[in-house]
Amino acid sequence: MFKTLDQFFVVLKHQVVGFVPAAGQPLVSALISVSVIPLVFATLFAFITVFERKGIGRIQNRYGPNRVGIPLTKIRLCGFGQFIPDGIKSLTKEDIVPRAADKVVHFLAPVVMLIPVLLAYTVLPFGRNMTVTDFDAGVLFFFAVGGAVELSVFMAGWSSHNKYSMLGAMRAIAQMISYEIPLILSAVTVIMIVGSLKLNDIVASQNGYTHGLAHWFVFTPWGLAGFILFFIASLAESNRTPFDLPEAESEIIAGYFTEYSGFKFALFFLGEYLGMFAIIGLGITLFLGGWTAPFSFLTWVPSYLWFFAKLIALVFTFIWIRATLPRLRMDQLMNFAWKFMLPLSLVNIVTVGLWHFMDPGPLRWLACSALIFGTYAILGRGLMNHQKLAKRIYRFAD
Amino acid sequence: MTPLQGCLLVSSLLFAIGLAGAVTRRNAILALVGIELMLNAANLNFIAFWRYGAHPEALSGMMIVIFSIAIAAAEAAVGLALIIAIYRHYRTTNLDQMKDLKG
Amino acid sequence: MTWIAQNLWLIPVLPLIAAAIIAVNKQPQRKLAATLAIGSMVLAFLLSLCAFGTTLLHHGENGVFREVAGFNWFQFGGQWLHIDWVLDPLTAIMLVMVSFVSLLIFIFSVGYMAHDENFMRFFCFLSLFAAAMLGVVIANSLLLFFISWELVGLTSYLLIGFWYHKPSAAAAAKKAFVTTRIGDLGLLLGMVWLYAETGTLNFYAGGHGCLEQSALTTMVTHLTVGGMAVSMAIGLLIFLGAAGKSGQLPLHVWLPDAMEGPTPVSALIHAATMVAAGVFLVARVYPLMSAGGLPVEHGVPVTTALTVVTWIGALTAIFAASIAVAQTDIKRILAYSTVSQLGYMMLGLGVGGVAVGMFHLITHAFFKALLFLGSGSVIHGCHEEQDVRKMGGLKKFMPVTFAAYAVGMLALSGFPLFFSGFWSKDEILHSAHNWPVSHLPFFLGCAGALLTAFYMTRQVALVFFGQFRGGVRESAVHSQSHEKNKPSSHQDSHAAPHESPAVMTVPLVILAGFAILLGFIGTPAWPWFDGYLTGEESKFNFSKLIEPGTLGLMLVSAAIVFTGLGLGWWLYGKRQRKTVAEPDVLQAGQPWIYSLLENKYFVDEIYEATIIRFNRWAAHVCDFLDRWIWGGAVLVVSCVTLGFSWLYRFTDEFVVNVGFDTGCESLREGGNEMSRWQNGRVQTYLRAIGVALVVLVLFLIWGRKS
Amino acid sequence: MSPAFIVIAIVTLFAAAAAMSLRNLVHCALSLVVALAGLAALYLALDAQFVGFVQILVYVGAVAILIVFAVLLTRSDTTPNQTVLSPGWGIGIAISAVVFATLGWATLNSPGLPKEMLQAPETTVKNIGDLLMTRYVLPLEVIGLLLTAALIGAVIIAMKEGPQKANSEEQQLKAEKPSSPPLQGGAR
Repeated sequence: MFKTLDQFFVVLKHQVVGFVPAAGQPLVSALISVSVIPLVFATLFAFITVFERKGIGRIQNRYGPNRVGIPLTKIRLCGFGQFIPDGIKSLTKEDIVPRAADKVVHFLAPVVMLIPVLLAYTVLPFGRNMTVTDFDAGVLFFFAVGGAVELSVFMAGWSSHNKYSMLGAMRAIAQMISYEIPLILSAVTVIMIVGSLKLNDIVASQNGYTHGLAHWFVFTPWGLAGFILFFIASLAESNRTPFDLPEAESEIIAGYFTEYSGFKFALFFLGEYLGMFAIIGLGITLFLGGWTAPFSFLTWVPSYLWFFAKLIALVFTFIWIRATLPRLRMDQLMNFAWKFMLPLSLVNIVTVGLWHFMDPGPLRWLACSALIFGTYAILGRGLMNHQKLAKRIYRFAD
Repeated sequence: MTPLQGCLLVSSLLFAIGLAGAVTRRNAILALVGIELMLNAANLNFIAFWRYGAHPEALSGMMIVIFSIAIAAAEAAVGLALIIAIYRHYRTTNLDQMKDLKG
Repeated sequence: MTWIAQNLWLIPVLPLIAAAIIAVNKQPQRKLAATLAIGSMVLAFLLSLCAFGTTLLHHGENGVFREVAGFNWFQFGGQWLHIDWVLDPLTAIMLVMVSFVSLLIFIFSVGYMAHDENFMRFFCFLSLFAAAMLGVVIANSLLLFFISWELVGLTSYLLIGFWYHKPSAAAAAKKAFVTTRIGDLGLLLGMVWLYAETGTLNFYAGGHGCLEQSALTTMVTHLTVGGMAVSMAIGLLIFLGAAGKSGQLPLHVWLPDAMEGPTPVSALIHAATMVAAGVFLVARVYPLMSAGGLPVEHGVPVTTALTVVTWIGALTAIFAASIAVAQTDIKRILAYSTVSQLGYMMLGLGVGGVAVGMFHLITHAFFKALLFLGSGSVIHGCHEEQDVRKMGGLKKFMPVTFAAYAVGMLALSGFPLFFSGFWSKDEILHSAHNWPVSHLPFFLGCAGALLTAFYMTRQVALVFFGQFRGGVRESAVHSQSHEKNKPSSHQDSHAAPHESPAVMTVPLVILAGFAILLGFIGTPAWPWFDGYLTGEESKFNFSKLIEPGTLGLMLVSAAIVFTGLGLGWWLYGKRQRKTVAEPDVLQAGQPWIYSLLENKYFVDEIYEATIIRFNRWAAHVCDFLDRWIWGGAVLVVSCVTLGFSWLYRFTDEFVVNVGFDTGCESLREGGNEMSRWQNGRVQTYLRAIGVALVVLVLFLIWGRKS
Repeated sequence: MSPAFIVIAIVTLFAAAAAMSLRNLVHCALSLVVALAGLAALYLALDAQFVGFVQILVYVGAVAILIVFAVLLTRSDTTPNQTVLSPGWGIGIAISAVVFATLGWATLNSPGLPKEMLQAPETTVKNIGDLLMTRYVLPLEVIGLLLTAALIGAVIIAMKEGPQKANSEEQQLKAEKPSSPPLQGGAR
């Protein structure tokens, strides 16, 4: 019974495809999966926006949105209908394009933002047998299409001829590129262990239990370090606090989409959140065992539920961090990327090599953890020493 | 016309476009872009010959393309850095103005 | 191999190091210099004592104790050149003597040179000299010997010319250097010849050194020009060197002039040690000298070389003694007496063998150093006055000096029984007396002894008795002493002379003690020294002393000495001269003899008239040759060269240059042509590349087709 | 010769032509990106999946950004009002035309070209990696060295020249910071 529940959507899709003639079957199946993904994640996005607002409200000790429920009824699901008026507002808003702007690029930017993000979902395994296309080089594909986001950011910043947008775009690109390196390097550790770029293989290699505990990579020293690195890098990749300089209202007005409004702004917003979900999904797949259950006695729960549970948990962590941590300065951000994350992830790769070649046992654990934590301590101390409590020096652009 | 010849034609046309751009545009960056295009045309050639060649399982063409892509990346980085340095020196990126050796 | 024989080299090296350190230090550090020099000397002296003790320890066991150590210096051709040193009684006794006398003289000169501003230089030279002298003493290879020998010559040159601002001093230094060079030429020749004959320069090398039986026999049997043995020829050559160094007859002229140097130098170098080096050399190569001689009944063989040595020594003794009679400069008198004593030593070597000569050398070293230091003290006390006529009556001014000086004088003139000079000289006379060849040397020696006693009495009488005559010219002397920039020890110019400080008198007293005591190690009754050198036991028997030959001879020489003393006292002591200007007694009596003696037999003038003039003439001839003959030849050659260079220049300017110019011109034009293509425009190059690509492809295609 | 191939080829060529001929440099860069993406698609169509992804990753992700940054740093992102063509551009066009003619002619009637493509070979990432680690390990090392050298060299070259030129303009302030991360992107 749980089996059917687990494979419910797969079976359903097969049924639907079964109706059409054999010629168009691959096309139809592709269409189905391609159309399902935006729907699901758009809904998730809508839900998450309200969730975020309410959660931040709770953390900051105020009410979030708590009025709007289902329209035209008296039901107010403690404000969880809030996304409907928001959506309507943003879709019906007037779309202003500056006169000086480069019209074509200004229009193309949000599209270019959205398409690669949606493409990235095609390789994520949402559940058992629930992957759209399982590329042999899935991880590579993910990162490749992820690279296009920076381009869209640049297009947005440049096309609206506005120095704040330009600066925001510059900052965003610099930040994304800098943090993409630790991101990829920490993913490389998993690839080294699994020996394949195929995401399903990665999940399968984590799908096993000893003493009831799953073989998630996060339960190994290098996996833990890699996961933390990946997590921080994904924070920066998706321009979330504390790395949200490029689009923070108080920094430069709203970064690269200052000149956007209405539908395009909504697209950017959507793109941001979908990108965040995608990266979190990749993180789950790489380190948190994808759709597998943490404990052997919980395997009866349907796999996609596990995936989305982990997804929402991590998103909540993002929100939590956003409500908690202050924002970094630009130079601090860069220093952190190049002087802390990069060396640590490189050391992490070395550690994985060690892990691979030492035979299992407590000694292996001890050596790897010692290596990682030693490096961490040294680098951390170095950064701390680097910026001692001293009078801040203001550097002005000459 | 066999598909291989199609590929080759496309690549040679790409090459010609790149060459034309590199030769005619005044801006140094665009000359660099043209060179990149020529490189990519060569890559396309390699891929095509690997795919239609006698021994696709040897993967040699693919290897060469991977290496050449890496080299192209390095070349682009250094070339653009050079262009920036030259720009700082001459205040221009015009190819026909940066012709004297000492400035 | 005893430890000390291994490390004998330390003895000369210590003063050398001291000299080096003093030389590199910055100038006015008198205390450091004196401490270094004296300290190193003390160490050297202790080591010498240790060596001496070693020889005493091994004395009498299987012949002469002799140990050789050394190292290989460098290799030329097939064979190694050794630097060796030898430890045998001869070396040991010389070592002790040299280091001890030098030590005392160093101490003395601390006081004497106290006010010279070149104090450090002086001590540097002194230490260097001591090092060289000790090197001479320990040398086993003739080469090392020669090196040290030349170093000794150099330091003597430096020290004679120490006050180089005095022209006389500079001239004297030059004279000494040149004259000794003449002798050294002989030595060098002998050395080379010796090497050519025996193939080694080591004296003793366990059986095949050049002084040992095998080499000697070959040299004796091997004949050379005029049918004389090689050994003899080499011996004569080497003796020429020795004569030069220790002022034997033809080459003695430099020694009196050498008194221009500071008195300690005169005492150390020109009385005690360096001049003795010649004697020591002869003693060292004595086996060579005496090789092949037919042995006579007691001891000494007679060979041509030794005969020459004897005659030269005897002549020098009498000759110099006679000159000393008529000198007025206190140091010159001593200098001539030194020459004559050296003559005695040579005589002793010739007739009596090593022991006799060396014995006199040792004793003489002590009492002559004593005398010189005494004269130095006198000069110091009289404010740099050296003329005996301007002194007098110093007995009451400087009693210690007087006592010491008297002892030295008596020892020198050989006062019987109690003074070392008596015994050593007596031994010489004794062995000269029974020299089989001729008796003339004996008589010459006796005459010399007489004269010696006479002039020493004269000197002492003039200097110490009577009353002081120098007061009147005191101020003049004083100013004079100022103008030669050697500040006098007395800024307040009081007339009266004064006793010297303890640092000068104490060495005098010590030396005086030795001058008395040393005699008793070589009396006929107990010839310990002889035995020590020759290596057999010497036993005490008093009967030797009173056997007729010895006793008679002793009586004779005692009589001679007394005669001399009495004569001197009668002529000079009894009635003192009153003024400075008043002529000498002899001068009054025998004017032309006196002038002859006063002018030293005109030897310098003779040399001036003969050798030096010839030299000048030869120089003129060479100058003429150089100026006209060679000069002309060179002129012709240079003219030819000039002509050639003209030719070359012509071709260069009008043939080569033109060609090159045209070539370069065309090159430049070609460059211009090319540079129109090389115009820095990248895209031009790119186009060229494109064209080249097209051409290449076409070529490939048609190359394939055809 | 599948229709997809033809379409992608045409798009690519047009994008390349645009990249070479547009007046505004940023537009050129963007259309270059399109051209490169099209090339990646061509690779995919030729079953070279890995190379295609690598192409996208390197060119779209890094080189394009690099070029864009260079354009901005050299202040040439505004449309120039005078001509964008260097003198003697006619000759250049002619030469490239001749080149294309030669190559195309050589392509069209060269006899020995294989007619049909064989069965698509098994090209997993795994055996690419095996080859990289076994047969092509030396080139791999050399490439790594080259990339490091290029990275350092680019940083050195693009660095500020020193105090005497530091006061010139405020681009230089930005000149160091963004020019190093894109190089990293390139070196990936």
